[in-house]
Amino acid sequence: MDFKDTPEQAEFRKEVQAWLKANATPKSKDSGRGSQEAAYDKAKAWYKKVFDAGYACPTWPKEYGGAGLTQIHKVIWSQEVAKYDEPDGYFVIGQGNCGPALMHFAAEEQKKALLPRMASAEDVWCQLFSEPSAGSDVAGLRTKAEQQGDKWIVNGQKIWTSGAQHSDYGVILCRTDPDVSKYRGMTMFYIDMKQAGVDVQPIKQMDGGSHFNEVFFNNAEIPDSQRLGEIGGGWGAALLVLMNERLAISGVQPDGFPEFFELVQTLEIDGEPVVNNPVVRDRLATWYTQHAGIKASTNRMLTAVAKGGMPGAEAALGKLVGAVMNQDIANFALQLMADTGAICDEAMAPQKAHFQKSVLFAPGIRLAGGTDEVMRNIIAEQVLGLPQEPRADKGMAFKDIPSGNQH
Amino acid sequence: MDFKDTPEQAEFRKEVQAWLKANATPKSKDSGRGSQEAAYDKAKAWYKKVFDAGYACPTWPKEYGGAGLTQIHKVIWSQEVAKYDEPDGYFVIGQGNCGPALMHFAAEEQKKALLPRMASAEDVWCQLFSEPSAGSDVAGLRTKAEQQGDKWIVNGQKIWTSGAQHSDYGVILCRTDPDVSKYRGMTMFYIDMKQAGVDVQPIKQMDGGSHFNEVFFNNAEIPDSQRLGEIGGGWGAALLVLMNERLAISGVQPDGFPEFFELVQTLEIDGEPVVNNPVVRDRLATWYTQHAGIKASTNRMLTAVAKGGMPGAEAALGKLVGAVMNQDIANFALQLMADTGAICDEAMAPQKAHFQKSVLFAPGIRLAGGTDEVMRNIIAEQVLGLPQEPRADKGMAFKDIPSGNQH
Amino acid sequence: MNFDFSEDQKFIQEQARNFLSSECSTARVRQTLEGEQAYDQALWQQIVELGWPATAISEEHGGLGLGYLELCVIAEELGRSLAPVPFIASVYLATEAIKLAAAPQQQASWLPQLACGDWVGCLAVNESRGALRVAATTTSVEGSKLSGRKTAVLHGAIADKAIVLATENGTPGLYLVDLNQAAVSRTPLESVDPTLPLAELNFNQADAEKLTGDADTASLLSTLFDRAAVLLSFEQIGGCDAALQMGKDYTTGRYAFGRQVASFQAIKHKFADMFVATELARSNAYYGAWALSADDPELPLAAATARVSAIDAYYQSSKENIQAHGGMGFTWEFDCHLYYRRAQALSLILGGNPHWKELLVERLLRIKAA
Amino acid sequence: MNFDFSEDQKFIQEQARNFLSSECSTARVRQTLEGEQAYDQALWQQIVELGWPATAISEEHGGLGLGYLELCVIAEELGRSLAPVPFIASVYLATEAIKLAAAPQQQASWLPQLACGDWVGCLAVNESRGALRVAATTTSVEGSKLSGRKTAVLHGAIADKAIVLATENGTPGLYLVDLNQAAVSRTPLESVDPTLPLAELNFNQADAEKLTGDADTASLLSTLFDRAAVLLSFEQIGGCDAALQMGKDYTTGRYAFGRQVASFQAIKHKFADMFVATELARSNAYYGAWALSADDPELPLAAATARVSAIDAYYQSSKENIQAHGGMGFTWEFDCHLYYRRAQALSLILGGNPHWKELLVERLLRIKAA
Repeated sequence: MDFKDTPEQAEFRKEVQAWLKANATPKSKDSGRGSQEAAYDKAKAWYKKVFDAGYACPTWPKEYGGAGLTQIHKVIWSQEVAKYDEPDGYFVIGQGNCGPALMHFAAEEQKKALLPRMASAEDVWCQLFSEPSAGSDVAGLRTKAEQQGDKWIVNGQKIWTSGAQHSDYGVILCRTDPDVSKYRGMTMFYIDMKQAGVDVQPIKQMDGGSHFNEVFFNNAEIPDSQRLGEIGGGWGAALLVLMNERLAISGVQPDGFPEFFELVQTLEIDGEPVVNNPVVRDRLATWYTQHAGIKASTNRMLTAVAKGGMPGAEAALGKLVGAVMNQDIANFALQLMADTGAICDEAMAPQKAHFQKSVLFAPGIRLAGGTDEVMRNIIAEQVLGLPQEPRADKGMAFKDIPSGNQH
Repeated sequence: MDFKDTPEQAEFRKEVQAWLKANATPKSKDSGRGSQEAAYDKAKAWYKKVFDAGYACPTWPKEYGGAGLTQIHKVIWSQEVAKYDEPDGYFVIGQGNCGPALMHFAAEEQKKALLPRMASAEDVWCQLFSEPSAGSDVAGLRTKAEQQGDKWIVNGQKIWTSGAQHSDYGVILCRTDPDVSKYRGMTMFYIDMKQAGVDVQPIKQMDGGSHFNEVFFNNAEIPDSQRLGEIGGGWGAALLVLMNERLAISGVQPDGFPEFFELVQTLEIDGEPVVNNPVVRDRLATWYTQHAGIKASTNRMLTAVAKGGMPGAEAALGKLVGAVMNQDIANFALQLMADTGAICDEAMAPQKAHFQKSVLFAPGIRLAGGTDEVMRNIIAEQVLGLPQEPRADKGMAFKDIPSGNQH
Repeated sequence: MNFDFSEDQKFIQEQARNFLSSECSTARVRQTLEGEQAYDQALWQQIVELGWPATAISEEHGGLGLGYLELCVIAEELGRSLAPVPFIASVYLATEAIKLAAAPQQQASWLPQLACGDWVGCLAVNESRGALRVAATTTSVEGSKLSGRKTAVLHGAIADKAIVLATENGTPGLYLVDLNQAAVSRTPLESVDPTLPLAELNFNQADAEKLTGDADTASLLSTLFDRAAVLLSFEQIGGCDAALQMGKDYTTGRYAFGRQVASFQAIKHKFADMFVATELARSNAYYGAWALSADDPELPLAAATARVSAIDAYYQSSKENIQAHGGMGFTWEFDCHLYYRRAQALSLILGGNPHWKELLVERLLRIKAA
Repeated sequence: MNFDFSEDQKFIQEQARNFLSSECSTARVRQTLEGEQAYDQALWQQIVELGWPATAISEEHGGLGLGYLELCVIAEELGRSLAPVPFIASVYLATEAIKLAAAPQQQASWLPQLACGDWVGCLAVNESRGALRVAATTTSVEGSKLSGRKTAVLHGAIADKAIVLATENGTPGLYLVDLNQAAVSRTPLESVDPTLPLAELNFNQADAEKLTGDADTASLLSTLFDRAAVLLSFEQIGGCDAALQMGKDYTTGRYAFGRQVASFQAIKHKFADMFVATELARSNAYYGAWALSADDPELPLAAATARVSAIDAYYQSSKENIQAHGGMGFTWEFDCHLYYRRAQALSLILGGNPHWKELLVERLLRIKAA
């Protein structure tokens, strides 16, 4: 066990630090949550720079535009870039979810053609799984793809698609056979998002922002050559993608602690920093143990992956714990400010109103990428091996499954 | 809305106060949790005195040995007697659960004969529902009663029977038809506990005490005249009993707050009462809102009952909230004492080691009379009207229901 | 002993509920949420015509001469319907402040005006972060001219007059200030719940009339906050009920894995916990209502207890209602966030939860000591 | 960077687990629980023969010259098996105290004895309620005679020698005291976990030898507690694992409503939460283990973090394991309470959770300031 760098890792870190110092934008004091849209072009330019320097997708093979390094190198990169005001993990869904899917299922020439452009963020990718009637029950999806000769015709609607408005391609899961049981009737493809028949509509969130989209497919076309895996084999392919997603987010998802730690040291009430309040210290201790625990758990997981293991469902715990504490921290922060806590003006509220914004964004974090409840199911069934619920839709043909008021 | 007595109630309270002053044993400072066994004879003698004075079972009709008063009078009685070191609610299961069942189902001459002796605690009653393989799923019980002419032969085992060792009679739920679905094959009786064929064995609890028993029935006999309700109508009868049980316990169940409030004011660390510690005050506030909320909720419920309503499933909330906070309070109290918190000697630990004993007894309170999880199901289904789980045993004959490793 | 509202009070509540369910749909609340108006003036007018602001004002002062219990049941319905009106600011705070702090002749002239809605009042006391500290007040008065800055003033941008906390020769007092005079500038503040908007008020030598009752300012403010805390707790439990109902309806109609979402234990137990928290808060609110109506010495403890459990219950109910909705709960389109925003706003005015928990303990110990 | 134990360390752990699962069944633990013996002397002898007490003692002092990482994996197995032996008292506390506080020649004579189990040691520092306060020590030494009273001494009733905190001319120090002399009287105390028994020790002019290393007593005690906190956190996560496994096995085999109890979401999510708490605690423990083995400046923070999350995780896991068992979990017959009692005992020694949370925050702020 060694939490410090090996000489080779230390070397790599020095090299990364030097490059960042020369190329990255320093953090500005208390920089609040920026809008994703605004950061987009900046992010693309930044990624191209990173790619040209050879640091993009550190764990990918060189021939696909990666650096051919280990998960540990990726951690080192993330730790260092986090010290700068540059987006890391901005294209995490494409590079974290879609990339591995292509590597696993696409033809060699497709990988050679597509992956480097994905790594450099010249092409942006999104993931098209969730639907209005298929959230926690992803396999309940209804968007159908019908084969016509050597292409597929797609009709239906996807939802909660991050970055769809910017995307060139998307990895999409479609219902290709409604007459077999729901898990057996799906197929995975990648689709050209810029074609006619694909309509992207932003979703206005409860916090007023629009990080997510609805995507409507109206006779959109996919050549069969863009099928990923077997016809009817979509669910297995999707599980692989989701597994990589959990690993990808477990590092980058906010848990609210660093901002809270800054707040309690700077916010003064009665001329005293609130960190001197024992009740605040009590919460601080509990949240720090969770914050530190998530970080160390993620690193243990990466060690396992670096040793050749698969990312396990344990990754779900970082998502579960971080999302809940993030919301409670934001709520507690506002309570400390009392009456003025309700003021959202960036100019007046501490840290550019980070906590006021966070209170309103936090509920989404508990839902996106799998709800708290889904995370607990995953841990219970996939990690602890506990029995599934008796399945009401077991063995039914998809078209016969009760679906209530779905819209 | 009036939280104070009406003149008539104030009159009754004065009368009760006077009688108690003359007849009841005053509380001794920090009296710890006594053993139920030891208190038993004292309790019987005390109840006889209460009965002779006309205060026993205040809400029962006079002809059945009650005082013919309202739930509110019962509350007044409980409030006043609680100031003395006398057991109240000691025979709560007999008087609270079995009594109403008799009143509802027994023949008039049986009521006249049995209820007054129950009210005076000359006869002690217990309730025989739970079984080793039928806990949360009470209706899964297997103790069978087979009809032979005008009597029933009982074989099987009950468990978690409070006071069975002292009981003269018990209200028992038996399987009388294993070939119909589980809810339709049960019948309720009352049984003579002193007969041969009834064997009571105390259960040693994790805290070392023995408040509960296992009861074994080996060809025990019940005359058909002691049947309560229709053959096969046992489940409906049982629900009525359980409804009354929740009302009965929701008043008397400990939530740990009063003892904790005493502790924080008397326990000194560094020569300072721990109540000056803001972290303690933070917990104290939260637990007080729950403690006060349970008390006020119970009183609201009693008001509804006094106005002629049925005790609703809302009663489950007092049990749920009180049991959980009782355990967390005990744990927190030990944490405050730090190293010495593990010392259980009555002579050394505060309040005669109340919290050390409570830590070890608390888990039982979360289980007895319905687990936390059962309470949440009751609230979700019976109060909020949410749909039941899909039932794996639906429509099956009882004998065909999967039962795993039951013993 | 009777731990329930009377039939008359329940009738008033039913009337209020019926009126608001037809006149104050969430669609209408959204007109204010989305900034089409600073508050719902038309609804406020209807509410004035129904006489709700006059509920707890004596008949001699042109009120209905009903009591606080009647005001509590109305509060529950205003909370349930998220009514975007200055009821808290003008009724619970300004009107009650005048009842507590104004001299008889002042009450005689102002209360009738408030009873018939001649003007909308608000309370301007906070100057800095954290709960109010009377001693730290810097706003001051000299020769009936008031100067200073107040922040987080509820409905301060649209009220006609404010009750302002200020010191004169070092002694704190309350002053009635007309907000439509040139010496007053107001800045609306972006608020977590735009339907309960806050404002910053700047006073520069503004004409002010001292409330010249003889109660001590610090202690009357404490009583004022206790009264408001009880009334707010009813608005909060009304909101809890609405959020729980919304979650139940949606998950009962929605299916996943071939069954109703509401049939999953994770969801059922979530709702059970919401119900439990709400029921405890409701019972504590009832106790507070009684102590308020009876002006019982237990009011301070009862008010703090009602407030702390109502804050906890509404936070839990509003956030878990979002959670039970899944992704749709996070959309602007669904109403879940209206309750969540309201829960935040109601929990923060009068000082947040940690402040009231500390008050609760102080008061609990004081009673024990007594 | 490598956030895992080495293959060698995992092998040691596997050996330890195999040995304990065959030699330390819960049936055997119950012999101590039920008072047939004050501790499991036979098991302790086997453990001594396996050299576990010598793990972190250098070879020059007759130890195995392995490190703290090896001791951590052994600790996890001792916690998993609830071994009723004085390993904490003699190894984590007495031995480490000597390594920190004794002079070279004292270490040279005592450590070999501890390495081969010649005597069982314990640590006697607490005198009153609450976490240890060195400054409040009243036990004192004059002319190498020690007098005073110590309480809550882990395994104090059966240990041969104690490391005692006492003051001499007002300066605190640690003293080695033979407990089998007439000037020492010991009273076993009824303890929440009889398999980790406590005792009161009374010293009346007892012969005592000062530990004459040059470290400051208060700061070395702080380091001693940090080391022990990390080692205890491994015993705690071992216990968490065992409790979770027990609950899974029982509810998977038990049926209610015609299906496995473990298939109900309320139970599955309960176990998921137990797993999550345990996994966070494990990761924090690993970090503590590294800081301990590397004698890293982050040890104080890492130790406090590991301890707080291990205390929380074991309380939750042991109590919810009882809950998942239903009524049978509350019986003496079932083993659930063995873990619950152990969770309590392990959380209270070295000062309970609130004490360690405060330490954590102090240290977090100190690092931030640095």
